[in-house]
Amino acid sequence: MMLKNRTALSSLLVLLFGVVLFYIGTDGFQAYTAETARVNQLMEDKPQFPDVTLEDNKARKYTFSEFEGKYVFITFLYTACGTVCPELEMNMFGVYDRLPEEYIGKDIQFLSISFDPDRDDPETLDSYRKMFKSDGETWRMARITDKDELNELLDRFGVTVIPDNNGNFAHNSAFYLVNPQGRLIDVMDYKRIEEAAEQVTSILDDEAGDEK
Amino acid sequence: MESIAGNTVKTKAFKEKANKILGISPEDARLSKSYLTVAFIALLLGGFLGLLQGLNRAGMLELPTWLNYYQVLTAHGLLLVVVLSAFFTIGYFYAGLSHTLGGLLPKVRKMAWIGFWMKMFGFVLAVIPILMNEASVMYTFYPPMAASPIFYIGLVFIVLGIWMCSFGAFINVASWRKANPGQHIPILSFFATGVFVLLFFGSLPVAIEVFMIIPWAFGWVETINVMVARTLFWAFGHTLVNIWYMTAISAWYVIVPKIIDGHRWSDLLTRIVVIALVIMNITGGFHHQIVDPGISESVKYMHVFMSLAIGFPSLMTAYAMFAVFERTARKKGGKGLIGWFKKMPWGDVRFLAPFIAMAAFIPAGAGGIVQSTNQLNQVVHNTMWVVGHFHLTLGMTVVMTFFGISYWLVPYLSKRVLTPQINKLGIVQTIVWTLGMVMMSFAMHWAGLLGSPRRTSYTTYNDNATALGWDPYLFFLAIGGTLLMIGVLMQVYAVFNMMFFAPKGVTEFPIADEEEGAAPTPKWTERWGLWIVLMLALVAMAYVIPLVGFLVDAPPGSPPFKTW
Amino acid sequence: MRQAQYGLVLLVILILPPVANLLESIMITHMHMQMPLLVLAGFLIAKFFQIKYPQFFEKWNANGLPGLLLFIIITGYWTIPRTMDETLTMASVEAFKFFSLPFLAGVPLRDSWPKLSSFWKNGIIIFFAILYLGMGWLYIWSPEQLCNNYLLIEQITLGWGFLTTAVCMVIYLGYSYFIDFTQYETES
Amino acid sequence: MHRSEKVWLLLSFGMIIGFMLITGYQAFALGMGPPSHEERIDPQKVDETAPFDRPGITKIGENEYEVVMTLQIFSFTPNQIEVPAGSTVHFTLTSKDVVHGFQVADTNINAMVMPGYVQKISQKFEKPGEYLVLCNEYCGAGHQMMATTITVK
Repeated sequence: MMLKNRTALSSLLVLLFGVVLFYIGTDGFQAYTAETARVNQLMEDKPQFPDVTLEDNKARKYTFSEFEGKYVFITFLYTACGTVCPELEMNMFGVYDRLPEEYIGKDIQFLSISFDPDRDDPETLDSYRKMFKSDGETWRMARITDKDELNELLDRFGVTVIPDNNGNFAHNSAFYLVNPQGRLIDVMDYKRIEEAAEQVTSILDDEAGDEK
Repeated sequence: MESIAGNTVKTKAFKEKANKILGISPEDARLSKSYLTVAFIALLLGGFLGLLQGLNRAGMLELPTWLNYYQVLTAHGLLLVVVLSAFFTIGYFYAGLSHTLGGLLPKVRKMAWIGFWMKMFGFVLAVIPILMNEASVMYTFYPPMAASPIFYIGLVFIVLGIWMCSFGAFINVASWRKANPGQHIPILSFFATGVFVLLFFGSLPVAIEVFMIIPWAFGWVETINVMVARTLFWAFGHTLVNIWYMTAISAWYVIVPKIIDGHRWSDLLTRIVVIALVIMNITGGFHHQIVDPGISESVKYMHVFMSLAIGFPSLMTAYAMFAVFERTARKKGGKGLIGWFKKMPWGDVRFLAPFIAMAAFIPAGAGGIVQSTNQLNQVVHNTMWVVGHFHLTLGMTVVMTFFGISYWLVPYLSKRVLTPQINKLGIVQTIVWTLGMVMMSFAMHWAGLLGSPRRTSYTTYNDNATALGWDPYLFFLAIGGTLLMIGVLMQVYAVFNMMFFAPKGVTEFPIADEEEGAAPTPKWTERWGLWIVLMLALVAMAYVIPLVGFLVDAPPGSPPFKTW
Repeated sequence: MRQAQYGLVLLVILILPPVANLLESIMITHMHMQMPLLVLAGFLIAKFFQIKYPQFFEKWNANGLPGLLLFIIITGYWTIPRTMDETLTMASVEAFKFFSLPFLAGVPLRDSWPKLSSFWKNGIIIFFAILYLGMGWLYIWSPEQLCNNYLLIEQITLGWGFLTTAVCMVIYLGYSYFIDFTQYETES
Repeated sequence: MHRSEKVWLLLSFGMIIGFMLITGYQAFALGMGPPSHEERIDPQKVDETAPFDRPGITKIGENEYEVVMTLQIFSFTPNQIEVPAGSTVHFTLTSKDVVHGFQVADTNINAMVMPGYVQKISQKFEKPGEYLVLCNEYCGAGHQMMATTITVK
């Protein structure tokens, strides 16, 4: 009798350990993939966009402070990408298209950043942007030529980029929203265009309301 | 309990006695004799074609247009690597099954005959297009080179015939196990089980490959995935040669100790070697693809390990063999470290041939280990070195063991005896063969190191200085080849003499006993299902990575080409 | 005791950085080679603990179920995509892997296995076969990349690895269902 | 088990592990791994696909050359290659039809060239001379004619 209780007790302990382990390992049953965990972490940390030098599709060079005072809607891509990036940019256009026109360019800036600066020179970026009806002004495409700066940014925003052996990259994709103070405030699923557009609109509406 | 155990011992003893007096049943003997006959005719034809090639390669013989070098090479490979080896292996193991399991079941005998005719039919189908120069694609038939569809259909029948024989063997072994609960499968049948398991599972990938090729060769499908086909081929191609090797070592472990009047090596370790070879064999084939594109370096490295792992049971075998020699010689009064050397029956071809075969496996195995490592493979891949290597392993280690077996197996089957004259002929044959092979394979290894490619008819590449530098070695190759042809003639003569003309008499099937007082072998060695599952798991582990890569990330396929 | 030494040597070899990096560089070898080998190392090392602390196992793992449960929890934990990802980026998670798989999965498995009835033994194989079929399905047909540190093609490869492993388990189950070992292995 | 057997098994095991270590060290630490490029290409559109639309040799740096080469029955394109001694040549290869081999005698260049795949291999040519390039995978009736040379000056 005693024995049976003991094994029951140890089973219970093991089970308890399991629950704790899974709880810790998945941030309280929230994040089963590193990607969700990463997004959750980002929302908590709200990292500052580092002061990197961008070179855009018109070969203009400026730092990120160029956009101070505006929300910045960001995606990360490389133009040679045949899989996710075109979809990502199409969806970005979807968001761009759904936002009330008065905010565009004034309260919010669209920015696509390439993490393949060797191949994505301003010329390439300029022809690439046209495929997604980007005007090159309120929605710019830019590269970061300094590799250290680029890595700093990718690291801070949790963008993983692994080159494969064929000149392509595996990378995670999302919409990133940076507030006027340069802090990352939201990471959104790039497949849910409507949701992202509504989210951004409501943020911009609030902001506009405050000003009035 | 005891009385029952005593009873089985008694029936076993009775069966053994009956076997000794009556020998193998005439039906079983006819089956094995037919297989051996085909094997040695294939040796004769294949050997002759080999000679033609050797002479041509050395620039000493121009082949007629209606029988070109590549036709000859395709037929040579098929005859010797597939027909000779498969027919000998099946004939030998079926005789072994019949002898150690108390006769073949009538059903199994029928299956073996059906298998025999399927293989013959398939072989004829495959040879016709080769003779018509419609299938000069080599034994490896890499797509997108496309032979006549008939060639592939022939291969399908050969594979089906082999499966028939495999299933026959499984049925016979299973029925014996049911009738003899609690006993280990006799060691020779244990080897046979391993060999047939590998024959079945090893030929599965090539069967899949051929089923991919046939509709494409007919033109019903436009393109084929060349890397998938190639990978499937090597999953089979290397397993096949290891199966022949395993057949040879069965004779080393089981037969040779009896011939030198000794005992078998530890039964448990022998069975572990068989199990290890079965589990690890199929994954070893990938080292043929070390310099292929499309596979990452780390995957290749993993495969180097899988290939080298097969070396481990082989090294165990080497120890076991020399230990048996030493132990036997000591019993006979041999002294010192190499005292065993003097006490061996060197004048007995049944010992001499397999012994030299074993000795040849030392450099052959070492060459194999060298070749399956990344960087060294890159030096010798597809050069004459490789040809030298497999003539040393197959032509010497395996085939010479087969020759040694034939000097007792053929008389045993035909109820005749090995006469002193034939024994002497055999000794001379062994020496001729050894000289020929040593010369030829040495020349091949060396020419290969210098860069001479394999599977290439005589050429000086426009009198290129480098290519001209290979010629002296190729000349040696031709001399070796000529000696080998003499050896083939002697061997074939000996076999048919023993089969039809030697004096009648009783020949023993030499199976060595275990050392007295040997510890009983644990029962788990008999869990064949488990070994097969482990083998499958390892195969899955090894082949899932490259195959998924080739299939999911496939480039557009290739249409068929006839480039000859 | 010799077994335990072999296990320890195996564990040390697996922890060596070049070996660990090589095995972790391919997703499928990470999960289907390194992790099982770690469990195997623990399985061998278990002898040491069994000899040293027999009462502990006798007391707390009398019927083998707690050990089995622990084994399932640990191996299950390491099939979560996130855990694999994090071993590559966080040293602490990697250290936990090298500790948990041998000592919290391998050791209890060794102690539990002989104590379990064939019902439980087959049950666990069935459980893993189903789990692996599910994992295979998830990895092959999931539209999303589940791991940030591995390419999508590697994820698909791992999926097929899960499926083939599951198939092997099913074959084994069939084999042990249809073939009665006792028929061959015990003297009648 | 005899003591001698244990010693032998240990030696055998040690030898295999030794081979693995050397191979691994050479492949991963010294970068001497076998040619394993993984890029894919449509084997029926080689002529239209960059860089094979313009096979040839280009200088890409101090003593560094890139050779873009197609293999087809029974020739290599480009056919004549000349580089100064001491230069490193990076070959980018693909096949337009069947399986070919790319071997340069007296060097360690040896690679399979499969249709549908781009293969890459590099070699530093130290000694001047004429190097024999040949196809070492049987590719048809004219296989023995498939050769060219690399001249190192």
